[in-house]
Amino acid sequence: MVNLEDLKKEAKRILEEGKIKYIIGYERSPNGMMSMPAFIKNPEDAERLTWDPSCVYNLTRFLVDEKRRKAKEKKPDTRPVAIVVKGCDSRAVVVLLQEKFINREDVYILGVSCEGAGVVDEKKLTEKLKGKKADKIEFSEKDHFLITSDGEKIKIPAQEILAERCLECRANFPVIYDEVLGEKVERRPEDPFKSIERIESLSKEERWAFWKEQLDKCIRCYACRSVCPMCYCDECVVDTISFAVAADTTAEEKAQKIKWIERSPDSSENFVYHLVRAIHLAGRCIDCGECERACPLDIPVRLLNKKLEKEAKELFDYEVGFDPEKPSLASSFKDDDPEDFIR
Amino acid sequence: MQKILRKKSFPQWVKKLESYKIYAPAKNGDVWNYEAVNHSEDIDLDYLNSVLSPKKIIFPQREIFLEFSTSNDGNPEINEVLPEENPSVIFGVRPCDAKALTLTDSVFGGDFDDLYYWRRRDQAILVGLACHNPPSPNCFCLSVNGSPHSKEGLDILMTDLGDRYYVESLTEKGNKLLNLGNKFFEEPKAKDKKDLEKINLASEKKIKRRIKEIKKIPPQLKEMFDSPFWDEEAMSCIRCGICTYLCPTCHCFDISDEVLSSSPIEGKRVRTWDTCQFPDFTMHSSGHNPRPDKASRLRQRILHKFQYFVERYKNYQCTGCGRCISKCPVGIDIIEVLDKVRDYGT
Amino acid sequence: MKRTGVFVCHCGINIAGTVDVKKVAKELSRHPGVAHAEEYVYMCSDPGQNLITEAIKEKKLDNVVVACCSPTLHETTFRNTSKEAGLNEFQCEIANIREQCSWVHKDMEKATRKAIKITKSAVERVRRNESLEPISIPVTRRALVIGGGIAGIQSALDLANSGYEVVLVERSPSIGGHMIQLSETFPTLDCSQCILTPKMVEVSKHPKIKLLTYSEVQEISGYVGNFKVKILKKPTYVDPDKCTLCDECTKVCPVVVSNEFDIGLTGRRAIYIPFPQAIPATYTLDIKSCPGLLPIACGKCADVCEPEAIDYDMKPDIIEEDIGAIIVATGYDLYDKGLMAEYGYGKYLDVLDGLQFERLCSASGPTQGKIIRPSDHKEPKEVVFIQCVGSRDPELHCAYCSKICCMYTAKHAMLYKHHVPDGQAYIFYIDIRSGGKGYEEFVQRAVEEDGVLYLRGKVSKIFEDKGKIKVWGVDTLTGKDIEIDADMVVLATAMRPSQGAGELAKKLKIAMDKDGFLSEAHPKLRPVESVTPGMFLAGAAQAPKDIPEAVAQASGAAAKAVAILSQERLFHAPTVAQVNLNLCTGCGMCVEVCPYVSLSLKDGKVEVNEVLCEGCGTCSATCLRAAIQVKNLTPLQVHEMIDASLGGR
Amino acid sequence: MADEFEPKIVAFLCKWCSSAGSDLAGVSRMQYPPNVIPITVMCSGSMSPLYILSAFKKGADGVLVSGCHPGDCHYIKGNFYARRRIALVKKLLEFIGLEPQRFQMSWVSAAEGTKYTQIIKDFVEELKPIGPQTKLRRSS
Repeated sequence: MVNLEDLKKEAKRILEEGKIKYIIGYERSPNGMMSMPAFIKNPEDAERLTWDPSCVYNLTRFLVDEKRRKAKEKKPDTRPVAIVVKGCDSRAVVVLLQEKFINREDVYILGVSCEGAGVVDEKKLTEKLKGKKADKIEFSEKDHFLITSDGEKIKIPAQEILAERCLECRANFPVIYDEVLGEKVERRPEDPFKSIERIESLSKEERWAFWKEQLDKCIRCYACRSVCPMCYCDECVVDTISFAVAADTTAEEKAQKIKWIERSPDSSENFVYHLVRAIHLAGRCIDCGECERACPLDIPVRLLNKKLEKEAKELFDYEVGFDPEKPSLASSFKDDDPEDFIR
Repeated sequence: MQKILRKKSFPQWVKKLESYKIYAPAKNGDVWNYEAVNHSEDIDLDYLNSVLSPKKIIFPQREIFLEFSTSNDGNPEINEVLPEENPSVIFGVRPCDAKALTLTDSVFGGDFDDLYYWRRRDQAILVGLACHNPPSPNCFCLSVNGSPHSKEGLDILMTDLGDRYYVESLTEKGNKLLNLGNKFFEEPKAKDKKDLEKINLASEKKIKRRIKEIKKIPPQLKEMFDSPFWDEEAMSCIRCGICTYLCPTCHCFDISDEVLSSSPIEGKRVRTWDTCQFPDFTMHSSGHNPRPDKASRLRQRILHKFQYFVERYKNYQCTGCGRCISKCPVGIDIIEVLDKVRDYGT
Repeated sequence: MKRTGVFVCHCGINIAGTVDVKKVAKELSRHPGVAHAEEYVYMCSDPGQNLITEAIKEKKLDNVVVACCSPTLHETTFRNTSKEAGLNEFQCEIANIREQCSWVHKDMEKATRKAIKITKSAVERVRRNESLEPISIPVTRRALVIGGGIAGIQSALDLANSGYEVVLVERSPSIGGHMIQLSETFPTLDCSQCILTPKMVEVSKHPKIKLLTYSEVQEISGYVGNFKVKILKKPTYVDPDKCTLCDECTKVCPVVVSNEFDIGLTGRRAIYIPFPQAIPATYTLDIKSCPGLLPIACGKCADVCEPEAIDYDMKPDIIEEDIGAIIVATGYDLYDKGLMAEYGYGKYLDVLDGLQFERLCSASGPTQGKIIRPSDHKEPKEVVFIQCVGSRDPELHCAYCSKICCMYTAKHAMLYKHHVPDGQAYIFYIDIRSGGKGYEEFVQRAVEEDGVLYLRGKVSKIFEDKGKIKVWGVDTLTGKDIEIDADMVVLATAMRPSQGAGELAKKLKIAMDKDGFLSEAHPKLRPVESVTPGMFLAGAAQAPKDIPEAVAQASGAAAKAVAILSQERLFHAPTVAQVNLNLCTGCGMCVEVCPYVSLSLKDGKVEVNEVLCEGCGTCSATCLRAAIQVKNLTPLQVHEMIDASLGGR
Repeated sequence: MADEFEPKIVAFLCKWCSSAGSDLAGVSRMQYPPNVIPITVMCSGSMSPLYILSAFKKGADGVLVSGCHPGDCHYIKGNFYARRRIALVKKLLEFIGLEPQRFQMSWVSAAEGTKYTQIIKDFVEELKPIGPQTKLRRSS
């Protein structure tokens, strides 16, 4: 079990040593039981850090911000940033390294074990508590969460309120770290692609009806894109204007911006946006599920990524985010990649 | 005009409104939203609040301004497209969302009337539903000149009294609607009025969240434009558009040409929602972006709502619906931010 | 908006018979940006081209589309026409409405509609074309040949005789390669040394050839026409100019090691000459076998060297060369003996590989051409030859056929019979592959005239028994088990790429196939070119091959190199990749997929070497940030072409 | 009687094999339906998934991507990357319920005019019964 005091102590130590710029971690929200991202600069603030099953966020998203900020600074502080990562998040770090977006020496990785469980699905928990307000949620003995609600403590089997992606997780322990807290607890999902198989088993028209209903809801707030640590492009296919403008860019070059997708939330545009997003993340998505969690309209966008994760595994034996030295899915091939679909 | 409507008579009243297009909250999965209703029995007013406010009906996310094409002789053809003349009734509007429309009214009205907005707005009759329980744990309408039973912006306010609704018509439009279902309404008795008062009082007490001393905030914000405060606060912002797209008072938009075919030319000029939270919102074609980072964009959102809008329209551009707090993927809480603003430097 | 001209060709009735060309021109004249559209019976004729020229001038056209036959036929014609009229050649695009339209359809209305879309699509493309000039590169008119075997020698001589300077680099102390080890060559039974040594001498005497033996390519940079090569010259500790070949040094050298030239059948000293006809004719002190120079442990050789040719202080030298074209002829090695334990190789002295048997047969070999057993120096009376040892064995060894073993085994058996007429030669084989001029006749001669016994089947076991080597096998034709008490067994082991070829290939950035042989650019049409422009392949480095094939490929490679070196400047198509540095994040995925090594990362951004880029666009589809695209077929152009192809009814 | 549905197909052909193969079909005067508008790209490896989605959005009833046979790519290995990328796009499109017939890939060499002709004939025949593609088409 992760001893929270150890995490705070380690955080305090590295901040005091002055070798770390700041720590990206979790802290308790003043409202409700969910945690929120914390950015800790001062050693005395290390006390604020927390680690519990409400730490759903994939904080590696903030490494992207850090890189952008640093690029703008005239005299950048080149010290590494420390980051608290779960198993899944650590794989995002691996992909960022693989894509040379960050350097290993720029990040100090504080891994935390998911204790063989994972993080909660806030909606499932709300339903479970039937209107009662949870104040606190903690890891308990094996496979259980301990919830404090109105001063009362309730033990709930983790399986019942775990986020869906945690139920399908194959890496609930950090794969890369400088320091790790907690023990590695093996928990093999029975079926890592259960959520996908549910959709796959539908008929073609049922699948279409499902996705049509879901994607027609999209309001294109781009929270799914914005929350994703892999969506770090400076210019996105859905941006309305070219960001690649320099002093000498001509009007003609500016006109080169292609409108692949209109910003109207129409069916075709929503579909193409979500399909492009999925393809863009093929071989890069580590299934942190943040896109789906962030969606204000509950669109199961994660399933599109998960589908391609499944195909990458089955067709090309490719697994994302375990080896930063490996070539990416899209920049490699095997002579015997399947081609039975080709005429 | 004040009336009582038995709950079982509600669908019958709605049925009388067949000349109107009817909107009401509808559930899709776990998500409530305002949708067009075909059968009066389908209306379910037992809901908390919708993800998107009824703003989306008056000010749709995409609106066609005009259509253009090349005719057979090669000359351009342009046709203006206006919203249909179609009177509508929106049921189940929460007081905060109704108040929000009075705020967008000032933006789309004033010196220049936005034809598209007003054509929909003028034809819409807003039937409100007072909040018994706060629809969201993050409701804070009381802090921003609102209340769970506010009548502002509504044509009719309904209050659930258990087996019946207390129905109060507030405008001519509202009266007309009640008259259409005249026979279903009863006159309120003293008990009804007493029940109403009790419920209104209780519902106010249930709202837990407050912005304290909100009056101090606008002048304080004025001093904080260049403060490093915004950098700190925006650290966790991910620059998505949730807070603004879900906000009932946000009203920014973009106008663009959607080309369906370049040969022969065929397309539409459309208005779509836009948000100050997207980096391309303020991006100039020169490449300069006056709001280049998350901090300046978060600041814009707060300042627009609690300084600029107040200066111009003497009102907060916020009705305390709590959507931006509940749906923020990283837990940014506008109440917390404003609390810190008020106490900043003290 | 740019002014586009559209010219629709009737091609007699070839197009006009199925496509309403007048309608195409009329429709296109209404297309946005089209300032001029006309049709004519033969656009490629002089009057047709004149129409284009005049229209360009009179209507002040910025670009033109010619709707006609396939671009493979007249793209150059019309680009030249446009150029003569003052446009950049890339301001002309072809709409293929013949091969891809009029010739494959009969319905005039539908074909016309399709032709209109194809032409509009070309208009949308050409309007967004950049004006480009061919990329011009200067050429260093010198060649580098890596490997001094027969292939390398042939390439070097061909290049030198064409008048170009050649640097020939050989890793070992002498050129000659494996061919100099051979006794006679099939199918003529010429003496191998007799035909090779004149060529070796020619190399050493040729004024245009700079021979660097005992040297290895260490580093290479640059690109076609402009390579910079660093070559490490290892110290031989003997000054070849002073050495008189008196051989006194070897007499006093106390060290005896296995002689590579005789594949261990004999020994040599630490100071040695690889073989009498070695080029350069000089001695080499093998530092690995010498008892030591730092400090000098023995010093006997220097003591006896009268001309004082031995210099213990000789240092490695790095030689830098500017090179225009490179030929890689690194040859082959035989399959590693250690891997063939099942045949008793290395365990029994009388089990030999093919090259050892060549040395036994050779007049200059350890036995002066007498075939005797290494174990007891007796003449073997029963000799078993086994083919496909390590070849054609995908499970355990090499999947491929080593190609030459059938022939040299026949030769070995024949040579044996010539030396030992009363002996018996058996050959175990899978098939006989004797494709080649005079090859089949040669195998027949071995069977019919020399009585060689061919047994179709595999050998299951070899073991020593009472001074004999027992060979157990099966004759799959008769189904009988066979047991031979052999005096000697000769294994036709597989050919492998020579040791170190892989490392060299990495330095040169030449691709290797799954077996480690160097990959040609195209298996049929570009068999002597590597994928990297300016680098060519010769000999067994590319695939197992016999001498005439190696020589032919070597000459072919030389001719390809001459095609570069004969130019003062090279021109390269300018439709290459370009990077938008603002969008590039330096992930390097494009670098990984580029088939031409034309991309590299510099300061966290990708950089295009325009000379190496062939414009395939794989980088562009791989890039996650749309930061790289190929000029004149950009995503925007494709986007507009899709639009034009689908727009309208 | 209503006109028979004529599917609109966009075919992305690599310049060196498939486009040359379609030229050969022309030279040999083979006949196939005129429903396909060819767009020549340099290599199937340059096919961005956006091109495919864009074609469907702009109203294509079918999209074909055709490249050189494995090992024959003019650019050595572009078609191997295409094969991987296209496989994923195809799986994804099927996952959201697009008819699998609508998106196809083929290997057509410069010598395979007959094969190209057959592929187009089959493609058109397979699309006719399933009608217009409306799922991804821009409608308003």
